Amino acid sequence: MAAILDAKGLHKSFGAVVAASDITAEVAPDSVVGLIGTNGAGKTTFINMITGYLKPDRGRIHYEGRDITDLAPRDITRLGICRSFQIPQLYSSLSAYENMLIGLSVVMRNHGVGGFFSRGRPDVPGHGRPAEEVADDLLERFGLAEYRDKNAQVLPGGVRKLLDIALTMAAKPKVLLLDEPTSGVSAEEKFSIMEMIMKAVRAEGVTVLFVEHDMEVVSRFAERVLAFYDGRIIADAPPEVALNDREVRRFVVGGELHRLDEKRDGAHA
Amino acid sequence: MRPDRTPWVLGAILAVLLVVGPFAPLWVVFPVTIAIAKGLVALGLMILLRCGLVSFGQALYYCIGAYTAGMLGRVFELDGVFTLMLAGMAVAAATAYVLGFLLARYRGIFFGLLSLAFSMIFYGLLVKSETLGSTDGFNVLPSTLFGIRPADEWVRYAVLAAASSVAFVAALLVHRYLRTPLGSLAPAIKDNEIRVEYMGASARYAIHVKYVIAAALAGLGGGLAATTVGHIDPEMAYWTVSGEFVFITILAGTGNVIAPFLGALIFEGIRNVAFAVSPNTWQMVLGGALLAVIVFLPNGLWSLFRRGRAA
Amino acid sequence: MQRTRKLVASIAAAALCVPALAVAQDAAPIKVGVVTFLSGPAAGPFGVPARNAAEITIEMLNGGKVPKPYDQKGFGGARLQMVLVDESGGTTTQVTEFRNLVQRDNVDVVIGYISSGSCLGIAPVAEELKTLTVFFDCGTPRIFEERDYKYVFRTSSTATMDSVGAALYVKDLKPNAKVIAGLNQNYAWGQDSWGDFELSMKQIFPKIEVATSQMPKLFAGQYNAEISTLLNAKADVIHSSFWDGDLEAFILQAGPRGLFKRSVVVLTTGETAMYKLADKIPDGVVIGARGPYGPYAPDNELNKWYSATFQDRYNVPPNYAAYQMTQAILGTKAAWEKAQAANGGKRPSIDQVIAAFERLTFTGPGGEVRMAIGKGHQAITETAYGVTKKVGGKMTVANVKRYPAETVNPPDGVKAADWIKNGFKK
Amino acid sequence: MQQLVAVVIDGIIYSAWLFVAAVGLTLIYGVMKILNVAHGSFYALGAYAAASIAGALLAGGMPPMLSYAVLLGAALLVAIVLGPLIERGILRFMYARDEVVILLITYALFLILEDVIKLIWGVDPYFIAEPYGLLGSFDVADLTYPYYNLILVGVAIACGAGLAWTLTRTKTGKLLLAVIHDTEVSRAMGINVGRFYMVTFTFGSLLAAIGGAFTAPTVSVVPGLGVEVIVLSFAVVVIGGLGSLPGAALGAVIVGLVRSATIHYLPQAELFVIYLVMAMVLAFRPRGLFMLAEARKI
Repeated sequence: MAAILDAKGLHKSFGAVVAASDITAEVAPDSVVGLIGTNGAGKTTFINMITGYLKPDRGRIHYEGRDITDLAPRDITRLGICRSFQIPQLYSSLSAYENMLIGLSVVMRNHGVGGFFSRGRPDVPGHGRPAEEVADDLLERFGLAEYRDKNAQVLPGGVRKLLDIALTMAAKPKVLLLDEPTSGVSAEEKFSIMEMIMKAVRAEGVTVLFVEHDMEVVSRFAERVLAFYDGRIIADAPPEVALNDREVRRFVVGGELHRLDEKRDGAHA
Repeated sequence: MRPDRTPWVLGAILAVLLVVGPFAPLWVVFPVTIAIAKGLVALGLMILLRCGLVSFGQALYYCIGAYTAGMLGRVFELDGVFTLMLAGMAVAAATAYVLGFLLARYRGIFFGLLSLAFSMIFYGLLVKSETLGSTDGFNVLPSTLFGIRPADEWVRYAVLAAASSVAFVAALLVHRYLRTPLGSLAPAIKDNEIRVEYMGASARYAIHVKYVIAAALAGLGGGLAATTVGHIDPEMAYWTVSGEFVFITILAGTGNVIAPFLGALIFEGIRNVAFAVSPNTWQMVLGGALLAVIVFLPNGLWSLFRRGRAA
Repeated sequence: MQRTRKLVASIAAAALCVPALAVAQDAAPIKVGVVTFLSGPAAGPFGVPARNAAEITIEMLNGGKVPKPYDQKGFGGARLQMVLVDESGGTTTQVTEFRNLVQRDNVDVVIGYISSGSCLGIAPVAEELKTLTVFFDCGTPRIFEERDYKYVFRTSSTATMDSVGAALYVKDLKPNAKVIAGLNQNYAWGQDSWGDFELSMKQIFPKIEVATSQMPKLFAGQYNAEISTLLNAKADVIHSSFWDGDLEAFILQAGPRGLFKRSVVVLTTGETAMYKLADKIPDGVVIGARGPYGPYAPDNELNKWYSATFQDRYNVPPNYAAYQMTQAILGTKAAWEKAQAANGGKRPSIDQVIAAFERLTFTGPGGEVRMAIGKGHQAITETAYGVTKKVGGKMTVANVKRYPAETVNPPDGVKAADWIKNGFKK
Repeated sequence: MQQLVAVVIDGIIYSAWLFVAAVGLTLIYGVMKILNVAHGSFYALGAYAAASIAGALLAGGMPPMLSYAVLLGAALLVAIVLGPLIERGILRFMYARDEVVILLITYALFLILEDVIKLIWGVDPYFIAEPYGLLGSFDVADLTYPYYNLILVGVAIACGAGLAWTLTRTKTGKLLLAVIHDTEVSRAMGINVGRFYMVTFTFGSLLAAIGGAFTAPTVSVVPGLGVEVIVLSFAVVVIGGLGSLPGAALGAVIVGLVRSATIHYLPQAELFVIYLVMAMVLAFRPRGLFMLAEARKI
């Protein structure tokens, strides 16, 4: 099957700093890819380039065979590539439920449902139900029902992350890029949260790329790993192969494994 | 969900204005009409304010609306009150459509000050146009209603009726608009533009549309003011006039489409009383009253009407 | 603070006087709306002197203390009651306030308006509300050129007179002038003043050259660059219709830079500043007073009484704005009483007052006023110009030339600009 | 050539005036994020205080040379009395509000102060012309300029340099920069942010009052004096970049020179040239010349 996402020779530098250098990767439909690497290795730059936040200096990005390199973020989003953020981008003065409603209304607008003179409640495209129902359903699926009427800015960090991802699901993405979905969450919760996300997302057959520092999470959920170092991809393989690669162990996993061992000991005790 | 009562309240207000209008003293009818004109401008500003944008140059469109109405009378001798208002609205919207390509890129104080610069340039151009009377401006023909010129005693009521009907329609449309997906994007843009972009919507496009709508409303208000006052001058584009509109909008609050009209009415009322009770220090009375509203009613006058329900 | 206290005291005094007078008279009072600038930059030079003039004139009229022929109390024996309004806030506000005066406060007459914009805006409304309205100061000739009004009168000459008079005076003072320059505020008043002056100069001196016409923004306050261009222009004559703070700032900034030495400067409204800045204005500056007012007022009984009474109350001589206000009130009184006499001594209707007002000739502290043009609604007066001359440290005007009303005002039915272009002929 | 010299000199004098009038605005905005409309009132108050106090002292026989010190003293008096009063009495309670709401509060204050000025000083003009002519004048390119104009330029340079020095070289200045950078962290570190706000507001107001006080000898001090200054200073600081000190200086120089050139070569355009410059600058540098784009981490 043809790749759903295909990046070729991406290059990006900020002045003297090279953030991406000749990055080439293909992503198969309905797959789960983990992006690993130390801070500044180029993971987020990669996501930013795919979602149009940054334009690569060189190289092209194709999605479903179509060149999306020069599209604006909103156009890329409308094609079906959505993302979450390291720092959740929420409507902080609104409640979780209102966040969902606004997100859904944007999606409806994208599909040209004016609703200016309609008196009823039109269905959200792709969801086949009115926005109010979809909002509650998505909150439920991400375990956010109890926070429904709380203001986004007072929610705990992990909950904000989940809401951020739930928002992206409003747009019915085909490819979802998750930037550190479990950062700021306690080690114990990481697995359950990832479990919930994957269940909600994979149920709809969404292709997922996620950035993660916890190698245990990566090896558990990723079908394939892209390891970044110094703006390059130094390994592209299934997790059990990639995580045992010498370069990866040296440049990426080194410190992380150490931490991993500690945690394991703690868990045993 | 709470039933949407706003259209009914709007209708009730229109009915009251139409029924009570003929019996109200004329010195009340006139400022109410002016308040409706300013309320229309404030209604547009409210749409922008909901996105977190404040235009210190909305007088540009108010003045464009007024001058369009005036020029139609001067050059083509058109005097139908609806024709003048709609023409003012159209020209203002067209101007905003062009300027919007630039302005929709700006946020915060820069949006405000760039719009101020445009209105001041327009002011300067009008002052330089001596054939239009420069700062003295010129008179606008007395208006007609569907080709009929009402008798002198009835002309004020006729204008009030026309104004309140137009304002009713405008408020209703804006109310509907705010509930459409594009309209309801406003708080999202104010709150987090990045998220809007990554939900697949263009904040810039949404702001452009809102800017044009706001300008259209200001042009409508300007056209109405021109036919109501009967005289126009470049002062209508001056920054202090824009400041007054912003003040009315903030005073009113952004809770509902009725709020801007209420704010305009109360602003006119305070100013009228201030002129009457202290002709020498009316600015102090006005300033003090406005300060008090901001301090004691943080969410604008509209919060007075919501207090019961908000809890 | 002292000023404030004095103001409060005088208002209180006026308020206390009113009931006492009311007892003495049986006729219903006549309510007079008085509108002048009470705030903003125009308040100091025009608005407040005019308000003071209105206060003192109405008070004196009510007390029957004005010399003949105005010695009858109030208007035809009926006491006057003043309702004061600030002219600030723009045309919309002014139209609102005018309607308030007429429809809420039920005034019988409105006297006021300094800004030409206000006058143009108010005139149609006065017509709509059928209210006798007398403009006392505003200058634009457009009011009666563009439309005929029944209820609107203006008892002072238009700004055309100031510019034409200035040009005629330049002809007398500098018959060999070759180069002129201008410094006028960039708004209708400044543009019209300069336009009329330039046009008149071209009629009188066909070969005159205009070196530069500076048009700074109203209330700009800083004129160094403008003064440099005027110095570079090396003009024989510099015309300026600056007023108030702008005029005073210009004098303060131009003096030390030697502009007054290089050119003859014509200040068409210089009278409002000449006493305040007596030590900053050198001799030989041409001063106008927008008519025969202040230093150019005739030496008659009425003027002697007026200037002494005003000086006594406010410690400054009345300036032209004060003269014009008093002139407007006295003109209205003259019309009112003429109509009352024609009405068999009974209170006249407004229509009767208007009939009496049209083409009326009356005398103000500035001399004879004839409602001769604008179909009898627009006054013409003589005007005068002179140059400053300090006598024993006191500012006076010398070399005064008077120009009869017909010489400096267009005839009835002719637009000012056409009249000038036609060589001051019909 | 001669005209070009005049353009530059006139432009610099005007720039100096603009800078002093506007720099306080950018300081207050930089620290407190308040666009202070009442800035114009402080300018007017400074002018009134200077004219009336210096006038009274001169009439009482003060040596004229001391009048320059009196101008400064009058400005200090205005700022020290009213600055803390307004900041502690009103603005302090409003910091949680939107920027635009605070702007409107200062607008209301401006309306009130306009009438306060009228109640204290009346509507008649005040003059304090002595300091203007006192130092004599110099001739350049066939034009005469009083030396006082150089004092204005000097005051502008002193204000700018003093401010720059305070911000970058003193401990207070460094703490202030910390407050600007992150108010919350500064507060947590034990910096008395409230006092910094009060001092900043007072100091910014002082700069406006100095502008007014040193302009007073060249103008007639009348009601409405401050109104024109408001929009002009807004334009200057926006062109330069809000909150940027070098920006305010560059903005003032640009506006001053452009205006001067316009008056000399194209006098009809003077009316709106400043707004044209502002629109042009914003069109190409949306946040002014010296303000960096706000980087937002995602």
